[in-house]
Amino acid sequence: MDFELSEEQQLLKDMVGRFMQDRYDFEKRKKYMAEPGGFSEEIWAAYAEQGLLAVPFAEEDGGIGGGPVDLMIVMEEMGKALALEPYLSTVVIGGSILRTTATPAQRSALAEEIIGGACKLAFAHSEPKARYELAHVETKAAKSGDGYTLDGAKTLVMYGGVADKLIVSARVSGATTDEAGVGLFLVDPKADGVAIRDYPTQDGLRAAEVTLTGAAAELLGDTPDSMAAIRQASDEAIAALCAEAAGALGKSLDLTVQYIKDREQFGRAIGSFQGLQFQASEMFVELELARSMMMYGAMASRDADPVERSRAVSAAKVQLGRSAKQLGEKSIQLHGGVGMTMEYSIGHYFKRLSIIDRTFGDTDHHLAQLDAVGGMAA
Amino acid sequence: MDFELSEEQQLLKDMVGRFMQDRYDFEKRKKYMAEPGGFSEEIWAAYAEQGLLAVPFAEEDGGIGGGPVDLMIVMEEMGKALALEPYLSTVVIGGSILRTTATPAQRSALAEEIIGGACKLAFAHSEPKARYELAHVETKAAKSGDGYTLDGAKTLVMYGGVADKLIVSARVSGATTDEAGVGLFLVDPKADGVAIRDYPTQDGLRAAEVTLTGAAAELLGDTPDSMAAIRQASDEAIAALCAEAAGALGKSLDLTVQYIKDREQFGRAIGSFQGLQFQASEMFVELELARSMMMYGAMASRDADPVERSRAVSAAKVQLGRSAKQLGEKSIQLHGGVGMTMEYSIGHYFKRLSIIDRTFGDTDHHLAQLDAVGGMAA
Amino acid sequence: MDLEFTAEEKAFRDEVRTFIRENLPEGTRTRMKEGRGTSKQDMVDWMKILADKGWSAPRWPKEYGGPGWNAIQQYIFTEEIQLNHAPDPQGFNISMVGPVIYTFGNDAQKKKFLPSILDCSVWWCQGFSEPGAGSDLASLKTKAVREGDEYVVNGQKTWTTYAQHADWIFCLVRTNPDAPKKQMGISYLLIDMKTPGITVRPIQTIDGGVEVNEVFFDNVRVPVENLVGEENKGWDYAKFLLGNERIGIARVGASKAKLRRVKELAASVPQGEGSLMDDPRFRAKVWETEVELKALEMTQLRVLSDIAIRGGKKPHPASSVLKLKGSEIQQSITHLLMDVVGPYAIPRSMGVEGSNEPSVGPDWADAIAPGYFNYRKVSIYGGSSEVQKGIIAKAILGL
Amino acid sequence: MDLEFTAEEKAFRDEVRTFIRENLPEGTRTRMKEGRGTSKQDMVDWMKILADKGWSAPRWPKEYGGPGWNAIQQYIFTEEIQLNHAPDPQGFNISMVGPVIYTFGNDAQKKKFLPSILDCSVWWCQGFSEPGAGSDLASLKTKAVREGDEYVVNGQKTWTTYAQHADWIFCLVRTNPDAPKKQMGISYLLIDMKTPGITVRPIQTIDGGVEVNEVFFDNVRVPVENLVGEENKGWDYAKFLLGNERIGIARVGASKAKLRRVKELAASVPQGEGSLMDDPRFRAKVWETEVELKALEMTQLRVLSDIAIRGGKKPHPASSVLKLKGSEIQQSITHLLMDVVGPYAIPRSMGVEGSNEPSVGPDWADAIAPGYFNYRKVSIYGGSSEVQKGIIAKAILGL
Repeated sequence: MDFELSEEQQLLKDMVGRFMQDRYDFEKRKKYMAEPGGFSEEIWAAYAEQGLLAVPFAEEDGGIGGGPVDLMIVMEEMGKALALEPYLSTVVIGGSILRTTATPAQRSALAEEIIGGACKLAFAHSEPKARYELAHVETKAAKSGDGYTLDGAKTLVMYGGVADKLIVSARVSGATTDEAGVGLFLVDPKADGVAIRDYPTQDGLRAAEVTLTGAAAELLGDTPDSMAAIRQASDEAIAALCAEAAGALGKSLDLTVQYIKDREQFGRAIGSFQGLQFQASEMFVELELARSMMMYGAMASRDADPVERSRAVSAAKVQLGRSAKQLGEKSIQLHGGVGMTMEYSIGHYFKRLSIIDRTFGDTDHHLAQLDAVGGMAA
Repeated sequence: MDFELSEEQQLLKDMVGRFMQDRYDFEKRKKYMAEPGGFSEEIWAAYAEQGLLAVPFAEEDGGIGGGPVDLMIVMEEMGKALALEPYLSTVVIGGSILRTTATPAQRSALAEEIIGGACKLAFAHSEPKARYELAHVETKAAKSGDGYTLDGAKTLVMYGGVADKLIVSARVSGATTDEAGVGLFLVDPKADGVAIRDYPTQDGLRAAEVTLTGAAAELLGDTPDSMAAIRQASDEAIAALCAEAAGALGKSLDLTVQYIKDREQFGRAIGSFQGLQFQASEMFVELELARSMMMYGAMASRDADPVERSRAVSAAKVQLGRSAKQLGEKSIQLHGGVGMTMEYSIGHYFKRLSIIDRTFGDTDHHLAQLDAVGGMAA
Repeated sequence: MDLEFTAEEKAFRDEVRTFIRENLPEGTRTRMKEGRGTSKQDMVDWMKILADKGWSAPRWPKEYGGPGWNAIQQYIFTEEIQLNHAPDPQGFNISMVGPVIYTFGNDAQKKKFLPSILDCSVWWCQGFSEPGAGSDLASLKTKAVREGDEYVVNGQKTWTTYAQHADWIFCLVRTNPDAPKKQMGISYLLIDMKTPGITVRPIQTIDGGVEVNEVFFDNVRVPVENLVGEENKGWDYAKFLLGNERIGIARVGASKAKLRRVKELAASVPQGEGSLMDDPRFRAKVWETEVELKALEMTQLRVLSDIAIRGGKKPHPASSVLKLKGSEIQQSITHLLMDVVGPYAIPRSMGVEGSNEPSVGPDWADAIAPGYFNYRKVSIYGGSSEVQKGIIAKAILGL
Repeated sequence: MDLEFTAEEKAFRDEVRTFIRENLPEGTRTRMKEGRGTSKQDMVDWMKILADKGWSAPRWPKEYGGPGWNAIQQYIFTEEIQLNHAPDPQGFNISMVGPVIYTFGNDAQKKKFLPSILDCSVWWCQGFSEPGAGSDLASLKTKAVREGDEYVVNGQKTWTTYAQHADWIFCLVRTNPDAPKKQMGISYLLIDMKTPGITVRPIQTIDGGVEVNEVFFDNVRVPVENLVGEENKGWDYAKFLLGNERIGIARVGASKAKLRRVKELAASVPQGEGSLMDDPRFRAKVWETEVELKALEMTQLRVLSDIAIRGGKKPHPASSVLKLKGSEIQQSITHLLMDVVGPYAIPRSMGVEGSNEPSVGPDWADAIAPGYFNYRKVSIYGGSSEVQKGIIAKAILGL
């Protein structure tokens, strides 16, 4: 039992923290958001240079062989800065799927491109009627020569509009919510039969609707039967989102505490009023519980037993959702009017936190997941 | 639309308020509790003298023809004093059942006795396996000559040990939870075949287990089919309990505010700390919501439509339960250590409130009742 | 005690309801129902319709163009407006500046301003808040210095709702910086927004829209005839305003309409074999909110009953609950809507300039997250929840 | 980072678990499980069993009779104690007075007191709190005036847990009333409860039991050799104690055991066709509590990991969460139990003197309501939740 970062992990944390501090303040972020893809290509290149895009990939594929705690570290620091780039889809989800599903040849080829910064991925999995059900896949894949062709519609594909490659789930057999018969495919977003509608999201990121009409696709791995891999990738994504949320929560508390220290009313700092101090303390409690569950989720997110893994990850998502609501809402309240404006950063944190809560299943969904497995079984 | 008390109601309120203040302070209450029946026979006689036992009975039966608001007024004042006497079972429930079920002859005979203070009633309805389901009646009634004999077990009969007459529900036909086939019977607690185990309750009141073994009984009314009357009586009892709870909540807040005004720590009244002030304000909000729903429940408790009536009464019980928990727990917290002792009155209020929440259905039960009728249908 | 309205009150309610249903433009109704807010034109059109009926100012006495309704009629009107997805009458005109002018203004002012206030052909905004003042409104710094027949105004206001729509602004300005208390020395000025020296800077809020603005005054010359009442007495007039809005503040009707919508939408969202409304845990959250809303409604009616009988001279203690709990409930409902919309909270299509693409997800989905963000304000503006708790602690509990 | 215990740690856990299961008397286990509290004899017997094994003082160093465990072993031991319904080692002996004596006491005191502290053959209680002091502990008034070789003690202590069981009391007393700060001038005295002039008055608590007492000192003569450390330095020794109990305070193991019981009992309570555990709304409440408890456990492990590595010299910021959130969770669980027991919360049979009637309702039911009432104390005693929030605001957030 050990909650300490290793020396390498501490170095990684310091490095990412410094990098984000130097390159990603609130004003710079606004500029990145205004760039064509909704993020900074320059920063993406710098991530590559710093080795951040190599974290989860195996050393044999040119990666640094990091585990979920390393990704947690990176995501937490990115959460503090509200980083915009498609790190989650490319590195976390992409890394997971390459590891679990791709053939060795696919893996080493893609890993090289990703690590070098030349390839951004989007994970085109959710479908309009799926809500949060992972196994709801209506998109069809049909064998066609060496490859496949796909037909269907994918929704809320994070950074689907800027990805160099799409990882698309599609069904070769079975009914809409069957576990069996779902494959993962690589699709060139510029290929014929791929239509992409790019749009902004509430938190200032980007997403896309992807429509596939006989689009050419390459199967990832050898068999189109990847629901287990999709569940694994989803759990890793959730753990990473929890870390991002914890980072955003930490920064939200810092900003709020600083604000109530500086802001004077009736001739004194409003942070000297006990009623506000108690609220700030309650925020701190939520933050520490969130951090604890971030770690728990990360450590469990590669557990070999899928039931235990999902149980832990769902619990983490529930806690982060709860903390995000409690701490986030208080952070706006304590800022008062300025918290309502786009000119202060706190509102941007609140919005990102609110959207993370709706990504890969909201609090109620993950409580239902826990219910299905009999709770925490403590 | 009018939330004002009539002149008579205001007089009633003042009268009961004054009476309780004079005769029912915390020290006196301890003495009453130590009397054999767990309440004061002298106070009961005084209630009779003041006309309080006559409130709901028709004028033709010697009563004063009061409605649910009058009972609400009395119960709220009794709640402020934590009155011990079996007013709920005798006057509120008894009054309801006599009105809805008894024959004119039974009604006028019993009303006279009750009003004069000579007859206390207990309502022996709940059964060990019923939890909060009103229609769960296993006790059997069999015709026997002019009357009936009863066999079964009743639980948690409030003041069953001191009652002069028991009103017992028993089934003449049908399965355990059928609506049809349940009659209400008068039973002499001293009759053969009636065994009573009297015990104290957590809030300092008394209750009893009643076992019936071929006990002689007189049918109330003409037909043994009184589930509708039982539901009506239960709704009136709930409305009255809500009023009692609102009274106890009001007094709890008063005691707490006074305590934090008087109590000094670190050289100042603890009530001057904003963190405590905010908690007291939140208690006030809970109190006002509780009072509002007390009125709503009372006004609706005689509604002719049983669905609308129960909907309103369940909503009132939910709000009172919620307020009791929030306000009650804070009242102990703000008192600190002394709130934990039997020597201060606040703990007695907290306990009574906690027990009221479990009487005639707890908060979860009444939420389920609302669920069954599609919520408030607002 | 009686929960029922009288037969006349019911008839009045039906009349109001019918009028709204028959006269509210469909586009406005839909935008209100879906929480998309209304345009300036929506409001102006609706105010014209109400004014033609004589209903645009429900609390005004007859002599100034109001309908002369009693407290219960006012309440019924407000409730029906909100239940039927109609906009409340433009508040700055009707609840704020109008009553101040007819109570404290001179005859010339009444004659000049009241008619166009009533039908909203002139749009007013409020210049009270200043940067850094927050809940401490009286610490305002905008100065007005008398020069001959004019005041010269310099300073800055903020949180000015719909300043971008406004033709006129009513302002609190400091006319005597040396007054012994900061509440003294404040005057109440009416200023034409077209006067040179006024600049409006929109503030984008976290819902993505622009409701509020900063308003800058740079040597703005205001004729002295635009002073309301006496110089340096403006704080009293403002306080009169602040106490003027108690019942409506709970927004029970609006919350009822929104909760209804929660249930309607949840029934349309598939979950498992059925819909989200088949989920007993979700339903329980809805019923709990409904009970709280009923408790708030009853509290509001208690206060109303008190006003109807005693004229509201002394505020009923329960009235202090209305804003605090009303805000909490409004916010809970916007969170329930987030639970309903689920992943389709994510896309932002509403308010994206130049976008005429269809909404991502169901039609109604794109207004939900902005609504949740926007409603954070209700516990901040108009006396924050902290201020409300302080008032209860001090004024009611005597702490 | 690694959630798993090492193989040695797991072996240790198994050893502890087996020992407890094999040696804890069945009656004690049942009373603990059902929340009925333990008698003095239960505790004394159990302490003897632990002491014989050398485990009665998990945190003590070997030289004073402790097992010399590291922080992780101490944690595992505590967790297993609580999970298996065993009483925690008698706290006043083991966590409070023992460490003060072996840290600040002289050799004679160590020799005289430590052995009987370890096996609880002498029962100690704590005389810190005084009437009216509350969270302001240092304002204590009980005086000790030196007369020759004795202190003469006069005053009153309150909230003295199990004073009725105690053979000795460790007290904070004021020896210098003229000290410049109230924290100065306090001394730490050990007093035999049989000394003439001591009176114990039980305080009945709202759960109906007697856990706490008032202790009166009327010219109680205490030999000076019973002074621990230096005169007027007692506050430092007390503070050392107060910082000494951080991990256990969250009571995660106890809450886990209790939540397990919630599920077990709910499955035995009929509702509709099935049991209360078939109610999805009830289950959701249980899962929410389980998640919070897991979050608390992880927080506790983070603090523990920090202590294991850095020796706990500087408290980990997250440690301040443990008491606050731990209390909240313990209280939620007692409320869940109230939801489980339902109407059978009402009868009072436990603790009614002279009663040997069977319990009304299920066997386990009569301890539920007293448990709910009793647990109100956990957010009051030992640094109330308000005090904890103040500490976080000031010491951690710098407000």
